[in-house]
Amino acid sequence: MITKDQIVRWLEKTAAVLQANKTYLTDLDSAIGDADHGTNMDRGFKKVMEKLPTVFDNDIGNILKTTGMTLISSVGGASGPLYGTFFMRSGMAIAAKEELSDEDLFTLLQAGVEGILQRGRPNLEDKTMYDAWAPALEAMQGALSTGMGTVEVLETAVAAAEQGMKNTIPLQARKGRASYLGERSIGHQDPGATSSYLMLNALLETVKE
Amino acid sequence: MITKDQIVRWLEKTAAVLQANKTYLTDLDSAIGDADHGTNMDRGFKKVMEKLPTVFDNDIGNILKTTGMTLISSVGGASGPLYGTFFMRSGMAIAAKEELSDEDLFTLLQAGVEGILQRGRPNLEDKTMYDAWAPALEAMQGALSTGMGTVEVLETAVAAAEQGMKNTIPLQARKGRASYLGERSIGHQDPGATSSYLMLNALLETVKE
Amino acid sequence: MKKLINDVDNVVREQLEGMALAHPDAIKVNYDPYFVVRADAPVEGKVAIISGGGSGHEPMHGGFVGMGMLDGACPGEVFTSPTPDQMYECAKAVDSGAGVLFLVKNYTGDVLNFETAAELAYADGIKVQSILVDDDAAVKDSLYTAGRRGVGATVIVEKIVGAAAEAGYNLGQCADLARKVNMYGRSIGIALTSCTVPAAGKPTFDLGDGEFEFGIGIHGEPGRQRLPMKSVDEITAMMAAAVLDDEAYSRTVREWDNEEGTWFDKELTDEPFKSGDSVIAFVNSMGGTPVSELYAVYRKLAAECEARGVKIARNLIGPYITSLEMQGCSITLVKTDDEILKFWDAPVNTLGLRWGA
Amino acid sequence: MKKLINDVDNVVREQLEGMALAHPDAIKVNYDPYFVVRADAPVEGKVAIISGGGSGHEPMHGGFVGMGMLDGACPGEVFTSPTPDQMYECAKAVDSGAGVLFLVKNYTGDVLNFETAAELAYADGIKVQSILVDDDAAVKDSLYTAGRRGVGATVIVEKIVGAAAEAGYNLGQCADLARKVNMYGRSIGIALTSCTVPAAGKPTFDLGDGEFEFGIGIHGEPGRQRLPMKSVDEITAMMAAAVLDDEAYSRTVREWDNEEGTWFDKELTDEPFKSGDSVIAFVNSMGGTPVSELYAVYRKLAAECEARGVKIARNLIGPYITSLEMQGCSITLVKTDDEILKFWDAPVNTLGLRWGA
Ligand SMILES: Nc1ncnc2c1ncn2[C@@H]1O[C@H](COP(=O)(O)OP(=O)(O)O)[C@@H](O)[C@H]1O
Ligand SMILES: Nc1ncnc2c1ncn2[C@@H]1O[C@H](COP(=O)(O)OP(=O)(O)O)[C@@H](O)[C@H]1O
Ligand SMILES: [Mg+2]
Ligand SMILES: [Mg+2]
Ligand SMILES: [Mg+2]
Ligand SMILES: [Mg+2]
Repeated sequence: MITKDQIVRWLEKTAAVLQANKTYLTDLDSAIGDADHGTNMDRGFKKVMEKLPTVFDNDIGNILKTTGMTLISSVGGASGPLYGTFFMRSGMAIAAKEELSDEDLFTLLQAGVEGILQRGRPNLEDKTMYDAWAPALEAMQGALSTGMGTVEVLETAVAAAEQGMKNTIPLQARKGRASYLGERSIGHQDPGATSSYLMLNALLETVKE
Repeated sequence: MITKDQIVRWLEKTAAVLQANKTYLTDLDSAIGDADHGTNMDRGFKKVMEKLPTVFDNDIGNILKTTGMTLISSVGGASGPLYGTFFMRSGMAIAAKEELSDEDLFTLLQAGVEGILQRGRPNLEDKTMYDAWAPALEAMQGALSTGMGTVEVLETAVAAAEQGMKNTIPLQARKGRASYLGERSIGHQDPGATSSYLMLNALLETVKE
Repeated sequence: MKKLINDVDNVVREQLEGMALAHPDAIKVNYDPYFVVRADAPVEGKVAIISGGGSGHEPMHGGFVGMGMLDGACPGEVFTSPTPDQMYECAKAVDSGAGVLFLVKNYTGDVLNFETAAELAYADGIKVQSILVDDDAAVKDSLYTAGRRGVGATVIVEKIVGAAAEAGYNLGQCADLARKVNMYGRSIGIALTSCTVPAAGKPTFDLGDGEFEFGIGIHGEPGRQRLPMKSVDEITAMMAAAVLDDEAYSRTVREWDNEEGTWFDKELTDEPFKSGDSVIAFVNSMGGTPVSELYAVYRKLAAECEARGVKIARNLIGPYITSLEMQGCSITLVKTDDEILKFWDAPVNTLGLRWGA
Repeated sequence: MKKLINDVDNVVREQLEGMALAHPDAIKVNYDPYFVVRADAPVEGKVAIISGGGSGHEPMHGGFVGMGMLDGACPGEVFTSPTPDQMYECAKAVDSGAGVLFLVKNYTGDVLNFETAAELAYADGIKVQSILVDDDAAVKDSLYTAGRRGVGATVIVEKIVGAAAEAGYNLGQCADLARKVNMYGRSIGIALTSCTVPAAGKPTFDLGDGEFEFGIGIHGEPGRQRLPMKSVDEITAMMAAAVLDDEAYSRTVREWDNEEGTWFDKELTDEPFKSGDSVIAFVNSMGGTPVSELYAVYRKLAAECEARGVKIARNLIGPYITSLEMQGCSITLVKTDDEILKFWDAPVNTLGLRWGA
């Protein structure tokens, strides 16, 4: 069971982690993009933190949708609509809930990733954030079917996301700004895959607390 | 007596001297102007050399007027109209002559300087080419009245022009581009006074040959 | 970094304030969120044309708002796509009921944000269509990249479609014309220097005194190749070849189906230029290159076109789609026909482009 | 030095060739000697307006040739005054019998060459007058210098007098109006970077990353003061003060007496701006500064004018009188009255300035 309180703390932890990793993410984006991914994500989640208190009393679905709306209207760039859609769709998927079962949590994440897919149309190994999410969802689904507890399920998912993120290093980008670099994009870790991993890891840590 | 041939050789020598001193004059102009006086004068006298053969058969007045016209239409900047007027007026002053007495030579130069005065309105010590010509004319007039020969008369004039040129060094410019520098123009020799001295000296050397 | 700015965080805002102060008769500026609309918006019965993108490309897009061109422009932070709420609010401000056409430069950020905006506007009952501009011949394939970037043709598309909207074209006709003009256009850009994004504080890339970048975009990014510096004739010949001799280019674009309320895919192929074509030739400064040098580029470009039997019917020469103070230029050629020429010649009255009015 | 040029010796020529190729409907270019005239010159019954000066200030002056502005422009080498034969031949090409007005920027070279040209034209039976533009408030006195340089006000004078000539003003009326507009105008310029004259091959001066030049001319020369870099608000406040708070300025100018065929001296005094004045505010880029930054300058300038009770009636913002690729800007304020405003608003159709046509 995941409470509304935990969801709020997840968002808070994500904001803190993205702020702490702002320069790291921007540096990753300098190598194969336009050096703004850290700034973009930090700006967006700062806004989310401003908005959060106003929707605190609403249900989880509503909180996540507000998060999505806020990201969409403050991040810009490619990651703004992608993460924005992620949270909008995840909020819609578990609308009106005040707490979540492990299956709900999976539904939530899956719907979010579905949103990324529809918006950005990434394929596996295009060197995007999807390369972190796709293995994470698959691992989570497997873990759920074996009857693990919430923490274990998420640990499995985070480990897969981390591996997916690292797997982006040797890839040549085929989506987003990095794709214009052609072969020069090889050898660098994708910034969006990295922020996605950080976000999922923040969820695990929240649940472990 | 100065022959038409000598006048032609004077112009040729001037062209050669200005070419040889192109960088020197431009360097002087870098310090207090816009670094083009040498280029300007060299461009102008190159054109004069091209034109000269076409007027070779004309009288001295005509040759000088053509020189003036050519300078005017090829030099530009401040020195173009000033030297152009100098030669136009000097040509007009001794119109139709095929050879010149020493008095004619004085008349010629005086009319030329008169042209510079009318065009540029320099005052003495404004730090311009006039600071070379004014003492030269005065010295020449004095020398003529003592009955010296052509070479001596010109030697006196050239010495005065050289002194006048050097006297521009401590002056603060009040005319032309250098005047915008205010006190920063002090300590530099005026490029136009320098080219004027070189021109008069070329006349002396021609006569001495 | 030396720029005429105050705090780097307020650069876009203060520049918009200056524009608003200077041109109250021409434009209205909205600050929360940022967008610029013509002073007389919404124009009754007219399809509204909206574009937008990162700032730093001035006069594009804010300078193209006005009679005969854009109804609204959405400026993002410098070189960063604007957000959907800007486009959505802008659409609400300019729509007169005849619908809104989004002209979107093909960068993932711009594309995704405009898509969200289109959905929001549609959900609000606004008729909306969205056309991509993707003309940068420096990008060779669309299979392994995000596709050709939108560069110089944007200006031409905005001018021509703006005139058509003014002349009473409906939304579908405007969209069809925009798609056609884009498919008729190709561009290539070069840089002699980098530019400096205010928030970054240092030049985006370093370029030696004897080098230039060939095949750049418009965001101060390095280009396809770094080459030893050449004469304007040599550089222009290379650029002209990259555009005039470019092969057919195919890709899939997403467009909005206003009946169904969904996105659908469309296969498009741009045909190469051929002898007998008539073109609009657009020689553009990246910002820091003076217009005098653009004329030297035009001189050689005209010769290269003539050598291939391509006739320059119209031209546009100056800084219209820039990358801050970057030195360099781009060439855009757009094939023309009677419809295109008519709307090119039609009056336009904006801060950045004006004739016949 | 990196520029879009071929041989440094042919820079001006090739740029003129490009202009001629690009705009055969608007202008005609003469190559020996260099001058640019409107395609429909001479215009029957109209006073012809001619200006000229060194190249490198584009679009001025060639870009201001056309209906409602100049009839002819004489480009010199880069930053070097043109020669009298250019001006004289140009005068012959544009004179329709109504006479020719020379608009001359106050630099010794320009002044002397235009004087010679006026004499040549007069000798040929052309009615001619000549008016100096000397608006650079960075130059304090006229007694110990060659007087204030002609800078930004040149553009405003050319526009307004061009419109008056189009409206049928005779030669004397055009000259009087030109003199008045010049006397109503003051300018000040700043530079963030130097520019590079092609023939010189290296920057004219070096400026540290933390410095700017205050009180520059338009030939890439250093200014009155070198100062530590400041914010746009601080820089604009200094510039605004240099113009708005400048004292009365007196000098003697030479004008041509067309009856007598001689030059005569004229004493002129420009009065300071005062509360209640209405002005045209012109914020100009020296070339390399993007128009977006000019809006930040305008924003502060508007506040400075308002603080002094000076009303901005019209404005012009962009690169109009430049120094090659120099980064920096200038501010020009010209007091207006009904006559000036009427001719400012009148249609103009040139490559560099266009409205109402
Ligand atoms: N089409 C796409 N689908 C999924 N993710 C994408 C796509 N394009 C880009 N991304 C992700 O977005 C990240 C870049 O985000 P960001 O730097 O904030 O935006 P921008 O590229 O517009 O500057 C990339 O690292 C990549 O993970
Ligand atoms: N008003 C003037 N009267 C006489 N000589 C002048 C005047 N103004 C400038 N000069 C002379 O012209 C010289 C500069 O010539 P030059 O460099 O060729 O022209 P510019 O200053 O236009 O670049 C100065 O050194 C000075 O001797
Ligand atoms: Mg990025
Ligand atoms: Mg000089
Ligand atoms: Mg970005
Ligand atoms: Mg000069």
